[in-house]
Amino acid sequence: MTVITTRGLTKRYGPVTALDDLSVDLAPGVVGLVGANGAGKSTLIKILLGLLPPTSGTVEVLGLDAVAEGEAVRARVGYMPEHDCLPADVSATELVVHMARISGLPPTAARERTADVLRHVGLYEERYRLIGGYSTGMRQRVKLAQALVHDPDLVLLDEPTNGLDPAGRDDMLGLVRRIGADFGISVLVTSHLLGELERVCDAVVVVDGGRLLRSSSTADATAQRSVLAVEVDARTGELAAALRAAGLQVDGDRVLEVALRGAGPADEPAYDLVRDAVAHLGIGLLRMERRRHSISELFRPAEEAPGVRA
Amino acid sequence: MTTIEVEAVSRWFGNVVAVNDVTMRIGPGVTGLLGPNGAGKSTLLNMVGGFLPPSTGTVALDGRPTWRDEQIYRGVGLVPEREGMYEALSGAELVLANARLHGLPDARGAARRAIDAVEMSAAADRPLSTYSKGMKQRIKMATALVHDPAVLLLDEPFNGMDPRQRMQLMDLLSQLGEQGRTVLFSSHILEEVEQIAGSIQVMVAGRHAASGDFREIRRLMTERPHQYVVRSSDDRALAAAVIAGGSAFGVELRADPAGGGALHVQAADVGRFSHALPVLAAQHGVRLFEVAPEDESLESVFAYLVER
Amino acid sequence: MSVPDVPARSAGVIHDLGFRHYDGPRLGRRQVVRALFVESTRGAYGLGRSTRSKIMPFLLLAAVTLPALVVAVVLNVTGTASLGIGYAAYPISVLPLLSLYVAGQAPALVSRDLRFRVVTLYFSRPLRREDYVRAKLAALACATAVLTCLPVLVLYAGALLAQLPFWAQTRAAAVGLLGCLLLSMLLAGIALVIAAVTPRRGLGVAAVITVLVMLTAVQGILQALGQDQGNAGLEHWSGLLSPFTLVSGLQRWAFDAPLEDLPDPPGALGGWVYLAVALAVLAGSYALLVLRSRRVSVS
Amino acid sequence: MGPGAVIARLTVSGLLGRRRAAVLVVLPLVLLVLAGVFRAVGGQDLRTAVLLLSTLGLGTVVPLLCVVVGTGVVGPEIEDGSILYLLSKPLRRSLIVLSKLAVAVATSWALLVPSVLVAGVLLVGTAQRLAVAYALAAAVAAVAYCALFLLLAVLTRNAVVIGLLYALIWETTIAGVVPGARVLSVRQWAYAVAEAVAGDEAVRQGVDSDVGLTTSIVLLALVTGLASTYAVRRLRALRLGGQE
Repeated sequence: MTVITTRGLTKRYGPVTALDDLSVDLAPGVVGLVGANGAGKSTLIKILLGLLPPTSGTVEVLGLDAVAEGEAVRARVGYMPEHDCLPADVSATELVVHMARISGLPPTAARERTADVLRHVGLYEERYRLIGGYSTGMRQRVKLAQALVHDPDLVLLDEPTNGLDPAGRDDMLGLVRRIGADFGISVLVTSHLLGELERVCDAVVVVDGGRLLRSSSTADATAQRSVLAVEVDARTGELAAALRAAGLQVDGDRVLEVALRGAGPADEPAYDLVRDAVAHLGIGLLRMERRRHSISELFRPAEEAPGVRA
Repeated sequence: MTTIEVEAVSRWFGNVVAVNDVTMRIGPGVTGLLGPNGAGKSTLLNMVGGFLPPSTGTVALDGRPTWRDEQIYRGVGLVPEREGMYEALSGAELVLANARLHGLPDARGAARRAIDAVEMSAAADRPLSTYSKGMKQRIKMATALVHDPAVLLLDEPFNGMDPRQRMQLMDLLSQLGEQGRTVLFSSHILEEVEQIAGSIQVMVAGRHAASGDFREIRRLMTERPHQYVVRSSDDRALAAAVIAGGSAFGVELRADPAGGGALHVQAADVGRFSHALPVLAAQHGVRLFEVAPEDESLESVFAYLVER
Repeated sequence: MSVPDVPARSAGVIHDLGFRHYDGPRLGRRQVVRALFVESTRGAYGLGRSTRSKIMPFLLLAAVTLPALVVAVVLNVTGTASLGIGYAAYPISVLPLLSLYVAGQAPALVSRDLRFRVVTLYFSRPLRREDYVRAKLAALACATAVLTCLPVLVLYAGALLAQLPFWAQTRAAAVGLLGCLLLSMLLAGIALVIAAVTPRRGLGVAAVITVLVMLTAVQGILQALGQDQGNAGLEHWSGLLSPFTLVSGLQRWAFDAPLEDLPDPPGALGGWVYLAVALAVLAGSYALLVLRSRRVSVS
Repeated sequence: MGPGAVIARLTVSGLLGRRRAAVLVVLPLVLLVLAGVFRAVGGQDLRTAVLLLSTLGLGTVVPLLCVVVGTGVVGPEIEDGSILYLLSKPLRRSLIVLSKLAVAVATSWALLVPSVLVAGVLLVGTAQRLAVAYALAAAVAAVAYCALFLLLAVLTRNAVVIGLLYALIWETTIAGVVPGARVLSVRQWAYAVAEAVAGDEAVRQGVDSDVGLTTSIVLLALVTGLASTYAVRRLRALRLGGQE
């Protein structure tokens, strides 16, 4: 059963093509929608919510036709906008209870679920203060809470980590992960801070200029590249020389990038060679990890990206 | 060549202390003002830019206090975080207006050069309201560069930009740094600062946590108790060896959410641990697949710097 | 020796605090609109919002009701035979305060949702745009009705306490209250249409006040001109220009309320024209608001 | 194009947004339409002309228009932060305030003076120099109002509401009740100017003021001067950013 299905979905604003013949099938779980600014992410979300009619093509959300049954879709979907959308002169509790009522929850259920969901997103006693005085991180949590309070089957999160510092970002990503895993709610999350999507999503849809670039599970998208990044605390040059002497191809200066043959971890000689060379030189191994083929390579201008573009 | 001098500066709003007794000198080149949200970066930048008086201490450019002295803007360019700009004008018109406000002899030429420097010549004639966030950011840079300032202050310039736009802005800042300008930008994302900032000033909760060359600070940080994650062919044996070796005071075997297991090591002294690990692994014939510090995030780095 | 099975004291239990799904009833469109209506009406008096937003509404409510209270008290103390001011004439006497109220609250109800883009949260829910408009219109109308009817009720209570003739007072008060309701709807419609045009609160207030003050000033001048020139047509038709005189005209025409110095719809037909204009203003403001809400893009 | 002209151009681009322009045009238009109606209905006599020009003209159209223009030349730029492009320049703050005041005065004169003049002529032709008297009074009042409301916009975010309270409540109801308040009302000073210019017949028909001409002129100049200087001082110390 797919959560979202689009066939030949196109959207044009006059000369500008926001979505160009997009056909995707998104399974339940956490799906990342990745694209540069202006790649068509927000347009797709508006069409999924039935707020924007596509120029052509069909779109189905939770088995409902988003164009014809927009209202029914919006009743079962939660939406967290990318931009700021919170009034300054009410408290978080007041706002989320109100939004729960607007999603059709009776008063008592609205109050109980609001208290519950605010706890889940990590807002405790600050929930009674006026939103005007909230930090960016707290505002993002309120936006997430209003998207979850009416127990939707699917939530659309538009760049939830925008403007957050690393700690805030890790919390938010943990939350997104929990929504997918523990709450049992499917998530479509958009972002252009790419490292985070690798940690959170089960699958990734990459769009650029409104066209589908690739749609695959995260594992494929970030298939570990055949390079081992090694960082030591001293005499890096000598280590590089030693590894080259042992027949490995090495480049990079502060962080060495050792080419791997791409075979399975069991019969890859490089691991032991590096380990023994470092031990032999008596230097400290600060870091050794396979450089994850991060999605950012997809975005580096074509000529620079080392042949990774799918 | 201008130096920004911040001497024992504090700034509070009511009883909220935004900046707490900060002293720093920022010379030519690219300096990153780093710190989590609410660390006081914007407040400090505003004081350097002359828009906020320090509650105590002095903020000066080459000895000249910045508060309430509009002549400093002959040598200072500002790139605000907020997006408010005269949306009815086109990019070219805004940059030209800024050039004329500076009373530059050849305003048109200066404006054209500034727009070329930020590679916005193509879209310069379209109204600002049709610009994307990245284009607005570059036009803001042009308005700050038009009078060839010695000091450039940027408040969270990378916020909300995607990798492509960010890479272009980073190259531009590096060039400006190489031209000998004093470029000071604030950011709360480690990756951005690491790649271009020669030196960084670190602020946490209003305090001046660290300063100096970025690698120095990285090295300073490695002497602290460190969380490490290790994946190997025989985690259990390695765990026993590491504990026996004495270079770590805590080891934990935890299952990975994505399957498989990992060794989480609480290293007492990273130096000794990083030297001991490969040796122990070799002795016990354990193949090391991955060795990585676990708490690299800015927050933990600064939390450590504050507790010190 | 078998261990005696310890009677199960209240077996401790750790509840699962995980995310609970909701399978209770989900209310329909009507209740959702009612919820938005109730919340907006309370909001128009700052209830459920910051204390700062409560000052202006309650200040105006007091300022509007105080004179009525004074009249009622004086009535009972001195025992004069008639009520100094007719029920129907009361709203006009506090015209600037009523205008200030709707000018202040219309932006708070509509411009606030535009400026902070809260509309995105509303329209990404199963709330129809016309339902949003209905709820907001009804909310401001009710909030204004409280402001206009309260003083009339105070006067009425005062009159009854002073044992003035019951039926005459009740009839006059009923006519007054009816006028207040119609006036509240007209003011709400006009104020919301203007406020919905701009997300800026300050400009919204200025625009609403400008329109209401100009309409009233122009009506007054035309009426004075009509009287001077003995041009009865101009004098009586001028009432169409301002919501206040529209209502008072209808009260005079339908119930010949004691409003001598206010325009009286001429002839039998005049009343129907006044009524038609009033209904046109209400329908027009509703249609314009729905049109505006259609054009509001989400995110 | 000198810095002053550039500031003016930027201010105009911020001021004449579509919606604000609509409000600005409506006000004088109403005055003209009404004058036309009066003329059509034969309201040629002096008394109704004075009634229209003083209550509707100077009493409503002038203050309302000046609130929108006076705050509009600086308020939006402070609110969205674009004032930074002016403040981060080696420009004397007085030049910024004076350029913006010039734009406000020019805009209000352009909208008010011709419409009051035409309305006056429509009503009573050139009798008693009434049209010129009120046009001049409107012009003088506009300068003081713009200076006051510009200062308000630099001082506070809800300058428009406070400006309206002054124009609509202080100068009408309170001034009506409390005679003393009339001395501090820009409108009364403007009436004094009109009284000086208009013919004696017009003065008997109500073109009068409770404040003498010289006092009015002095007070008008004083208010404009003080408001502008205080606006300069506040703009120099305008604080941007920090934990607001």
